[in-house]
Amino acid sequence: MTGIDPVICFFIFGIAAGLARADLRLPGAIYEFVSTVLLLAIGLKGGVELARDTGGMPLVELAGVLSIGLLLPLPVFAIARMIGRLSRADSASLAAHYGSVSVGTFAVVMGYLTTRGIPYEARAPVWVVLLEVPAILVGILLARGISKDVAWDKLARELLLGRSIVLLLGGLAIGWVSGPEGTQSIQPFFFGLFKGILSLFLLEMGLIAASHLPTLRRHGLFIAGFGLVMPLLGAGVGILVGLLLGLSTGGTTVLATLAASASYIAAPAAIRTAVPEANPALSLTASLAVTFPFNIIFGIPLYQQLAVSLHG
Amino acid sequence: MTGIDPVICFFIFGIAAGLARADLRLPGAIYEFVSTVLLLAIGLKGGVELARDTGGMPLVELAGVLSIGLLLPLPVFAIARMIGRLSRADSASLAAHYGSVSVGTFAVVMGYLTTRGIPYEARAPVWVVLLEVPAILVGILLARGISKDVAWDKLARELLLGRSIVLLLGGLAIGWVSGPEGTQSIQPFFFGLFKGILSLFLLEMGLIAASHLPTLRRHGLFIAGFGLVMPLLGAGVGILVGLLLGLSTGGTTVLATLAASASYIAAPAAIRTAVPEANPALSLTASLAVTFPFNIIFGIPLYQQLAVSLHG
Amino acid sequence: MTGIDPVICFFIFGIAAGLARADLRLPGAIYEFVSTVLLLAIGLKGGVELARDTGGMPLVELAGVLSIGLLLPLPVFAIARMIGRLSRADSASLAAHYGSVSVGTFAVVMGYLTTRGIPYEARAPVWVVLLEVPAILVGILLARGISKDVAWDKLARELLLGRSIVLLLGGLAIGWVSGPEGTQSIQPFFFGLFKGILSLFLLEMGLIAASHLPTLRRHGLFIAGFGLVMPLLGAGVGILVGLLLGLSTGGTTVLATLAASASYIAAPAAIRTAVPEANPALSLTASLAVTFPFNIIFGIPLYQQLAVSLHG
Amino acid sequence: MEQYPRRLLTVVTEAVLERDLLGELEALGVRGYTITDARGRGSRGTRQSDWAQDGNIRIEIVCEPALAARVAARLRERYYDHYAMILFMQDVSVLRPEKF
Amino acid sequence: MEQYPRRLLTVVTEAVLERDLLGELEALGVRGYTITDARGRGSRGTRQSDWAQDGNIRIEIVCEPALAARVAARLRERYYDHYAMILFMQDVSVLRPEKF
Amino acid sequence: MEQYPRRLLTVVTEAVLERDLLGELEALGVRGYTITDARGRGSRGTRQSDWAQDGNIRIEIVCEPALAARVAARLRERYYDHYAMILFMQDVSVLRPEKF
Ligand SMILES: Nc1ncnc2c1ncn2[C@@H]1O[C@H](COP(=O)(O)O)[C@@H](O)[C@H]1O
Ligand SMILES: Nc1ncnc2c1ncn2[C@@H]1O[C@H](COP(=O)(O)O)[C@@H](O)[C@H]1O
Ligand SMILES: Nc1ncnc2c1ncn2[C@@H]1O[C@H](COP(=O)(O)O)[C@@H](O)[C@H]1O
Ligand code: NA
Ligand code: NA
Ligand code: NA
Repeated sequence: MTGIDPVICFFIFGIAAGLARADLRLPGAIYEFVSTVLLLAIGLKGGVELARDTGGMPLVELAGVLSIGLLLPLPVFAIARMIGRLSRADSASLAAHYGSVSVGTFAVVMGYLTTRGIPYEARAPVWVVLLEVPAILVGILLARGISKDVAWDKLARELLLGRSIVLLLGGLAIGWVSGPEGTQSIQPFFFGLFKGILSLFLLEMGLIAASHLPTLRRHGLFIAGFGLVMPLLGAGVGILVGLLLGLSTGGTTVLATLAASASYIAAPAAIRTAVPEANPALSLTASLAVTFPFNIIFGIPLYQQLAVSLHG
Repeated sequence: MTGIDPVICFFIFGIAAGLARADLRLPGAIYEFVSTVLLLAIGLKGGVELARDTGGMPLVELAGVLSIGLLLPLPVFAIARMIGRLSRADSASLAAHYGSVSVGTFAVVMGYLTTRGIPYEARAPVWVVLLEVPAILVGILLARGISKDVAWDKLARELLLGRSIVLLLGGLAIGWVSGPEGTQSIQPFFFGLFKGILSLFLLEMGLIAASHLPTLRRHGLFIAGFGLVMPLLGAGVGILVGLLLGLSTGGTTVLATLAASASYIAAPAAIRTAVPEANPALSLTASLAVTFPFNIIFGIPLYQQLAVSLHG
Repeated sequence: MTGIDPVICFFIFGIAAGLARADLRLPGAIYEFVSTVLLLAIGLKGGVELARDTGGMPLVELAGVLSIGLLLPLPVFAIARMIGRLSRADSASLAAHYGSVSVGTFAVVMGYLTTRGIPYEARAPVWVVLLEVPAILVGILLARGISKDVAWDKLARELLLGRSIVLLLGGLAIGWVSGPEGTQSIQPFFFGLFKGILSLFLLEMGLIAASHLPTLRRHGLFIAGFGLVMPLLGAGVGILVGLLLGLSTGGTTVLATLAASASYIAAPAAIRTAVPEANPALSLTASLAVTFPFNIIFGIPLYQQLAVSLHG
Repeated sequence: MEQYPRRLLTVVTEAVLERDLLGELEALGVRGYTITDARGRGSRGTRQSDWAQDGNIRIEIVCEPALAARVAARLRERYYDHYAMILFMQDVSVLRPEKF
Repeated sequence: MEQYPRRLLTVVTEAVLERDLLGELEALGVRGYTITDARGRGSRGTRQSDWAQDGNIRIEIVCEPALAARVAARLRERYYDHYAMILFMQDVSVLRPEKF
Repeated sequence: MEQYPRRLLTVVTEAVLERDLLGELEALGVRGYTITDARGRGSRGTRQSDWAQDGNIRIEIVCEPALAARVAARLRERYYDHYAMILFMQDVSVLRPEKF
């Protein structure tokens, strides 16, 4: 029974409460608080570890990670367009969502590895930063072409100044500058409470995911299948790149999980304004109500097993 | 001086600040945050202890606890109707409030016993769940009769899916499934901060109670007397049932406190829509501005003493 | 590298994110939560220390501290009026802001001294309480004269019942009544998380300060110079009084920092309604966007050095 | 750009009624509404929003005048006696009459 | 169902004025109002609600036209010069004239 | 106290559009607006404000009738097809015509 992580239980609890239409709405401010603390904590943790570390990030790793964000959208788009017979806009939107990443999923895989004492590269939060934006730009490109209608520079600027990137980078910088001793006084808050705060976050995500499940029924089987198959494709790509880059088993698991994850905050907001004709319910339901639960419950252990056996 | 629990001081501070009309309004989102964490923590703690335990809850205990919720409203109703000469609706409303329970009071008695190292039955949060709803239904029955106007099934469903029950049960389930080791990573948040969070909660309750005190003046002495006598009646019943069920001294104290406590969240909301002609200020003032303070400041130590001496 | 305190980094991060117009607004409820916890924690800490202590506060110290609040506004007013050539209302407003204090700055100097193990008088939070209001009344007096238009008693009452004073005094009282052992159960929350919560607070203050920086450009060099010179004047006065009162080096640093700090909550609100013709952007920008950053980044270490060398 | 006349019905009432009221509106055929959280004061005293329990909501409904009158009548009949509630109506112009 | 004409006065102004304004309204004989938190922009710049200090409130008052005019005149006289504030008025219909 | 006629345009739409819409308004010459957070229901389903992502905003603009019509036309053209959005207009009286 020790196998069931309580944070996952909180997510399942949130889904159940949401589906039962329990009176359990949490005000938006709680979501903001909890997610802000999580993002800062993830960044800080990475930064503190980097301060211990001496080596930087090899350029080839930068290229490898970026290439996932730039290329993964293409097969996603093709599958949505050809097999799903979705409109160009909807396919591009899905490409953006699945090429990008979910920081919530990252927090869960971090917790998963830490609990089991499996080490991973300290710079992993940098991968999140690298992976969040490119796929969204590629998705918009797939929808619009190299159109002059799109204010690309403004768009890129807004994306790079999005909440999650800024909080992650801020945390990383502070952790790196202050180092392990400097941050000691703030560790009880940011590190000691991490899993507790993550529990609340996942409870909220469960409630939100549940509120998007009814859309699933409306959009039929394709979106469910899509939301289950795409993470496998992404994880495969992530593991491949991880092995090629010579990452640790833990790091390969993280990269696989990131590639498998789909954005449900940055991508929806950007696509909503840049590709308004795409149906937002479609991609959000797939990423939030199918792929997110799948990844944190079944995906992560699976990807870790794969990483271990392929690492051989 | 070590006798004065700081969490009680926070409550008194809140009352004082409220009465002085200090500029100390706390936004609703803070209340939601704090009460959500408390409810989850109470549930988790119970669940973790239950996971250690081997025995379940005896059926006779279930019946005993339920009977408090079903029967306690009757004398409350009678007293309000006959001695208080209140309308049928108002009497029924008071019966619902005083038959049901206050989770805030439960949190205080939990803290009280834990600080003093007095053990109590791990399943006590289940008693809260059992006691919250029945009295409310009985109260509505007393007001309406077995009327077809009342959508009983919808009502019961909504009550059972209320915030406190769902969070308590969710916490219980997660604590039970994950067990003492599994929850270790979330204990700093939910258990380590418990009394600090409870302090904030009681500060808010003090402010809220103070804002209801002016109504007291308007409704005269009866409501004040009622709010002081009913908890004694409830505590008596609770101690009796606790002794009959063979509960520990701690458990008897808890059950007495629960029976003595009056609902100020679930009951007001339900009665407001099901018995609209009842004056909501009357019952809320009694339960929130009289009984709640009385119980947490004077009642709990008293009930514990009684439990000890009667247990002997 | 251990020299850079992470909490200061959070402030700088907030300023940077704000200036870059990053998508990083935090809901007001978070600010309320974080600042409430900080104020209570500061009060509690003082109260707990006072409970350990046997001596009270000498009357001469009370007079000394009060005199700062009553007299410091005068040179500030004169400088604004004569050198800055500002209107009477604006000068009086600045006098109120700079004569009063900033609790955020106090929290930072507390953390600064604690981290370095430098002791200071336990009753320091009482100084904050003593310093907050008098200067504001003096400022209003400077603007209005002993006018009958001003409802002085109502005004003083409202100021003395302001959020920060009430929370500080409440914390002090609770800490003092409950003492070191009594508060043990709430220390993980209020003391263990202090610096983490302070980090979030400073992140928000950074964002808010950044949003007031554009006004700086509009109001030219005077306000920037004023915002940098006034804290030096205040610190000088604070050190002088500290030495005269025979405070410890740590206590002298605290008093200097308090005198150097400018109010950005109590004073703006009170001046806004009592001296409406004063330009609120002027004084808020000086105190929030110039003096606050200056004090927490450069001022505190400087004042501490001065206190040490003059103490010698 | 042509503008079409419709009626705007605004209701301010106890937050605790939200679920019930929305069911009521749906049953009456209302197809859209907008809700904001509010506080205020009236014949039943001051209602603060600090504690969800005590707050108000403000509901706006744009619709045909006849429907607005029907909704108003229903609310008056069912809720006026026992709940803090006010409602008022105004004429408004809309661009897409088929929506309301 | 008869409807009676009244006046709706809407005021948007600095949140910091709330306490004072409510006192003012009471003194003028206003018996009810509704408040929502707001943000916005006008001649005195942008006002955000992130920091309570900087936010706006939006007050609605339904009353007799004469009282609405009196309130508007008082607010103009006392607050217009120094505070971010706008106000506007509309005709509305109500069901229970005795309430307003 | 003289009152001057103006037009009040109210827009309820997706919170995610806030930044874009405010740019749009500025470009069209709107000098003031008031925003409140809202939730609601319409032809594009229910929109809750629990998750910022999903909420609505309610924008009020008091201005000359011609400008109100221009803003409405622009919003209709650019946003109606793809976004949850409604708008309606009313006549209002203001005291200081130069402000609007
Ligand atoms: N004259 C009024 N103008 C604006 N809002 C009002 C007025 N009267 C009452 N309200 C609002 O409606 C709610 C219920 O009113 P009542 O039923 O009179 O207590 C109050 O809490 C206010 O928010
Ligand atoms: N034309 C307008 N339409 C709607 N709201 C406005 C308008 N002008 C100003 N406001 C609101 O009124 C507040 C004060 O306006 P002002 O005094 O012009 O700065 C602003 O912060 C806005 O919320
Ligand atoms: N008839 C209506 N009355 C009031 N508000 C409405 C109405 N219809 C829609 N709304 C609001 O406008 C938003 C967008 O509407 P829609 O584009 O129809 O989904 C909804 O979420 C509601 O907040
Ligand atoms: Na991905
Ligand atoms: Na009870
Ligand atoms: Na000062």
